[in-house]
Amino acid sequence: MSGQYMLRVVNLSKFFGYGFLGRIKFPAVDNVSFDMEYKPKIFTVAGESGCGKSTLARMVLGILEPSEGTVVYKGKNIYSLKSKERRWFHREVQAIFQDPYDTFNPLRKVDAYLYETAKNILGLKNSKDMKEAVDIVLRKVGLSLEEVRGKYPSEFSGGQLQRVSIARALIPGPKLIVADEPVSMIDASMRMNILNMFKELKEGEEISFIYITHDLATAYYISDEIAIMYRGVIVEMGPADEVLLKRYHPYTKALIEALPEPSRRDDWLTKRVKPPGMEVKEFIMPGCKYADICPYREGICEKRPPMFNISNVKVSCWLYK
Amino acid sequence: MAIAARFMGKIVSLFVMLYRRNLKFRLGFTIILILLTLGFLSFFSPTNTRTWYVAPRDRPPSLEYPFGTSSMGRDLFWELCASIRNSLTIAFVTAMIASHIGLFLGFIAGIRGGIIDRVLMFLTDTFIIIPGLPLLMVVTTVLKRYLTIPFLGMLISIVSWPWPSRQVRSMVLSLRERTFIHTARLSGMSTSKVILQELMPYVLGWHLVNFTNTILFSIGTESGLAILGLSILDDNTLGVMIYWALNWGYALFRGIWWWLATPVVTLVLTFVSFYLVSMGINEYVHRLVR
Amino acid sequence: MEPSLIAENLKAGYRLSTMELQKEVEIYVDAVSGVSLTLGRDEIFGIAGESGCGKSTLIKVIYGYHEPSLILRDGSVRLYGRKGEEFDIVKLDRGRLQRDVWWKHISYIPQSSMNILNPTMRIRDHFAEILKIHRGVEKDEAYREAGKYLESMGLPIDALSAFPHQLSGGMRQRVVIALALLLEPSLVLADEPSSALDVINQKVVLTLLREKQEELKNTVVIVSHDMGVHGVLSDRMAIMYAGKIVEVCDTTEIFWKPLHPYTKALIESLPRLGDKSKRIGLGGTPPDLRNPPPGCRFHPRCPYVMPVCSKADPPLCEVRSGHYAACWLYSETVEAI
Amino acid sequence: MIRGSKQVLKYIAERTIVYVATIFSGVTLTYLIVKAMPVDAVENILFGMISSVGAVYDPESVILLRKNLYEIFGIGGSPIESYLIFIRRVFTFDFGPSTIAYPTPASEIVFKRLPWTVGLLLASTLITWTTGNLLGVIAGYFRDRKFARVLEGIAITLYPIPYYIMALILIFLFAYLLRIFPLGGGLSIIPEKFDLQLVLNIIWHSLLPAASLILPGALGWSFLSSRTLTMQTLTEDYTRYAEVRGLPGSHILRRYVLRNILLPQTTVLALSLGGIFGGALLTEIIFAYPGVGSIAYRAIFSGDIYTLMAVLFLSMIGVATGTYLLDLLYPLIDPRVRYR
Repeated sequence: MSGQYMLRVVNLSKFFGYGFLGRIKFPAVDNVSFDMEYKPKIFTVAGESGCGKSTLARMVLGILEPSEGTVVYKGKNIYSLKSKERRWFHREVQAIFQDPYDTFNPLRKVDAYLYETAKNILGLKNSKDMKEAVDIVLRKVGLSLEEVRGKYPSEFSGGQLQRVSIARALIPGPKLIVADEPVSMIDASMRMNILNMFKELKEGEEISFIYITHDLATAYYISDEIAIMYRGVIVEMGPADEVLLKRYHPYTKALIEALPEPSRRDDWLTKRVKPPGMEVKEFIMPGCKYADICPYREGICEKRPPMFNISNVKVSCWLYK
Repeated sequence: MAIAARFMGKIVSLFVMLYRRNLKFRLGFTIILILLTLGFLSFFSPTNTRTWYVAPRDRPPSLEYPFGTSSMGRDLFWELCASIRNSLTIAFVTAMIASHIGLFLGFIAGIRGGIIDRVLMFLTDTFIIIPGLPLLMVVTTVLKRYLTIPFLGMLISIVSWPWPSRQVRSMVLSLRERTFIHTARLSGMSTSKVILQELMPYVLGWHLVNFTNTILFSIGTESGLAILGLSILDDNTLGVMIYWALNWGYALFRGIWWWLATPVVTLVLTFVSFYLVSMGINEYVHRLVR
Repeated sequence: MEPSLIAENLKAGYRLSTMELQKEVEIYVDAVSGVSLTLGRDEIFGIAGESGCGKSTLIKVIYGYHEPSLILRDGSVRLYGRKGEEFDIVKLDRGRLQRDVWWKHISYIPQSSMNILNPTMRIRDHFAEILKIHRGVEKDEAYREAGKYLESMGLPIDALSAFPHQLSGGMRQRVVIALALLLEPSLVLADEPSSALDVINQKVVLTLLREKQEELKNTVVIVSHDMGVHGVLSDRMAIMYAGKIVEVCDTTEIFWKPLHPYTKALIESLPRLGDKSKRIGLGGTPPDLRNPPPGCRFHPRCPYVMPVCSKADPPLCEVRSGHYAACWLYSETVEAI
Repeated sequence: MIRGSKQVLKYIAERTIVYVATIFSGVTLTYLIVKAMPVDAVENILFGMISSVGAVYDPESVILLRKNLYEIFGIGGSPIESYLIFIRRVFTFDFGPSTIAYPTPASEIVFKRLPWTVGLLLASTLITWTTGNLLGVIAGYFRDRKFARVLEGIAITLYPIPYYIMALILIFLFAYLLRIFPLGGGLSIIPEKFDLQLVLNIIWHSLLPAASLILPGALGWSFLSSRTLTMQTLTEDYTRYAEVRGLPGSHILRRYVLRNILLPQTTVLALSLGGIFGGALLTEIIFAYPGVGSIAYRAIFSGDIYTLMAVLFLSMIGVATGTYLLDLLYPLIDPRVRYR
């Protein structure tokens, strides 16, 4: 194993066209770096919609070519893989998407995807082995081949279909699963079943997860490490308990305080919060992206803050220089 | 070939389902069936419809001559059958070539993107601004001697491929962003498999709509050329019938209205029926994509 | 405290035609089946429930806004204005509703979707047209009033002359709320007012709604799937499941002394910051409202299921003062069945 | 100033390049095809002159004449050279002399007939667009009413019929059966002075050709497109929410439905206006209407390449300019695009 990191994301950026007919370039992801060791872990990337977390997830999955920076998986840059190596990469890294009904082609039977994965990535030839492999993973997610055989996506409930999507990802026996908002479309009462499943897969099958979410409560529940993103930049990163409970960065503080927690009703109603500014303007800002509405703003915030270390938490804010 | 068979199977089942449930499609398809039977009958025509003076001239429609006879001494019923057969063949040839070129280029532009997409788009835009009819008028005069029915179909397809290609391209671009394309890639499916298994079910509907619209465009263009005397005048097509009736027989001034009415009414019926079919499929496809 | 709205035994659903096995088939989705609701004055009433429980359908029926496929089968809705006016929403035809009731006495805030406002009309014209049509106020006077009003909503003055797409999601939602409160109606229905917004914008929008409600002392109904939103905002709440109200009580009671098994499971499944203890989600799948299960609709998933549950539908009865639950565990007449 | 004005200039520049390039490639393509015509214009003229009765020419002068003619037509020298000369001429809009009406330059003939075509098409396009849209909106709004269904039925039958077939049907009905309109031509009196009588005569002649263009348009594609657009807009969130705010139907129709349809429909108008210069070729020929179309017809038969190229070039310029102006003006019309 080359180096002690399984996954290394180094200075990753992605620019999108915007403004007058897409002429102005703005960084949806701006110079993001993080690493994951071989030890199975659930690493969460949390932030509001439009902060760039899904774009980051797609770049890590090798679906979206980054404008700058590299994604190195087990020592290999995933954007310069040869076609055979690409099959190896798909065997090691799989994905679960947000909307189960869009993860599967509404016009194709659901089990077709399970067999495709088994055939193309696991290289199983005869249908008996394929059926067996598919049935094993379906049982792991609490389903069986009979329930799934020959059915179209519209014949499942959201929760069931998301389980099939997880099963599909499990077939190649991956080491890393990137889950892009896997439970946001699932009813609150059934989210726990899937989140618990992630925990079991981490411990039982030793699979690492990159969990993308905007819901900090679920993030706290299952993640070991967490990175908070704002306008394309990681503002704070570290162990989940430290980041979510100590909250060093001003944005993390504001985010947690704004969470509608029944237990903090009166405090929530009285405390005032400044509405965020115009999105694009903040994305393009050279310095700290949160400077526009940050209560602790100073002159130095014009320059981009590096990552400072406080105990084992990294914070990108001049307050901690 | 299995894929082609499955492909045809899907189209047949789609037609049967639409026939039962979509009024517009049913109306249009029945008229087309009538036209096809007439076209088929032309193989049993007692006389060669391209020779003159085989029937008494200028007879109004009667039992013996259901559509009457023309000043050229031809029984208009049999001439009409032959004309329908030829016009539909030309249209079919154009549609087969143009809609498939369009499909192919649309897919490449949509999937590849980048430079290829820009080049193909530029090429399509150039062809779109060139006025189709006048250009074809020039081409048909130039190649007057070599014109045959299928060759004329090919010529018309030169100007009719850009529309389907643009349509397929925008379709592919919107589908490319859908999540199930990523799922397919992550399931190790090759690009060609993604096209066939994932994109084709959606594009098939639109391809049929483009196919019928190209048929409409081709019949319209051929009849336009024929009226100007630029089609294959010694053969039979609906346009050629109008040409002889108008420019040679002066059917209008000499009161032989049935000579002109037969091709014009048939043309109108052809246009309307194919349009109804295309609308029927369009309604189905819209519901599918939503 | 005389009520602002009394709804009785509302039964409504959708008649849809879908493609099943290549055949066109008519089906009826029983979205709201026998719901009764009484709203007081000067309170924020929350309606909670998961997707498909009928909460959006319920407030559309209360508002009297029937989309093409929505059919009201039974039940009555009586609305009481601020000065004692009374309207029978179900009986009034669309014309009367539009002229005399809508926006004057009752208003509706739809889900914060991208194009709620007219894309080719500036924000101030949205206000001007309401003031002109409902109050006959002329354009420039209406612009001034709109400006004053938006200021009180914490929106920059140049937002007035902006087009909707130039505003951020949070700003657009605040404009929609301002529009809904413009004529100071006695009842405001808000359907997931902040679900598409980020947490910070959500707080801005919801605290604003609370402030305006306290100012006008009217009744605001908040429909949301997010229990947290109800926890911080609603005074009283109703929990809905599969087209029925299963529990009604003060919000504080819901989180600490829930009665109905579904509410209990829902509260227990909510993750909380600072508490990593294992949580278990609800088993099974929500019922298919095309042919709902007999008796209590939660019985296939209910841990306390009894024989009677699958036979008869439990009535909503007052277990504690102000705390109602529709479950055979709490109903005295269980022995009779 | 619009944010990023540098970007705006870059955008305009790019659009202009595409505009010129498209015309250039269009012209080149047509030139290649037209060049393939076997008819050699110069031989035609020479033959015409020599065989005219009583003319006697000595051989040298004929050879000299041929060389000059080649010179004038710019077809001497290698194909590349003649192509470059041709292109230089095209952009100075001098297409060289027309072979039929020999000394008079091709562009002059075309310009003489242009007002006829533009007049006819401008009027019919505008009428088509307005009536089509109005009927479409009304039929879309009152969708279930009987008259809306009838209109839809008519539109479905008229839409697919090409305008020149419609021309035949109209001639048959009005000029032949009812005889209230002339069978063709542009004028039936000798134009001495420009008076009311002359204008009336022109209109009387152009009514039938115009009708053949308007009917399939106004009751066909323009009606159908605006009707579909109306129905789509009626299901949009902002229209529904307007109803919910208790706004009356008429107000919604005017401020919400019509306003939001106008933008896409102006695009359609701009594109169809672009097509004016191309002229409704066949209608002019069938009605023997003295427009640009009938010249093109005659040019093709007589091998008068240069007049033909002039007409083709004109219509290409029209369409390309239509799209070009639209690309530039559209962001100004549609607020959404302007300040993204």
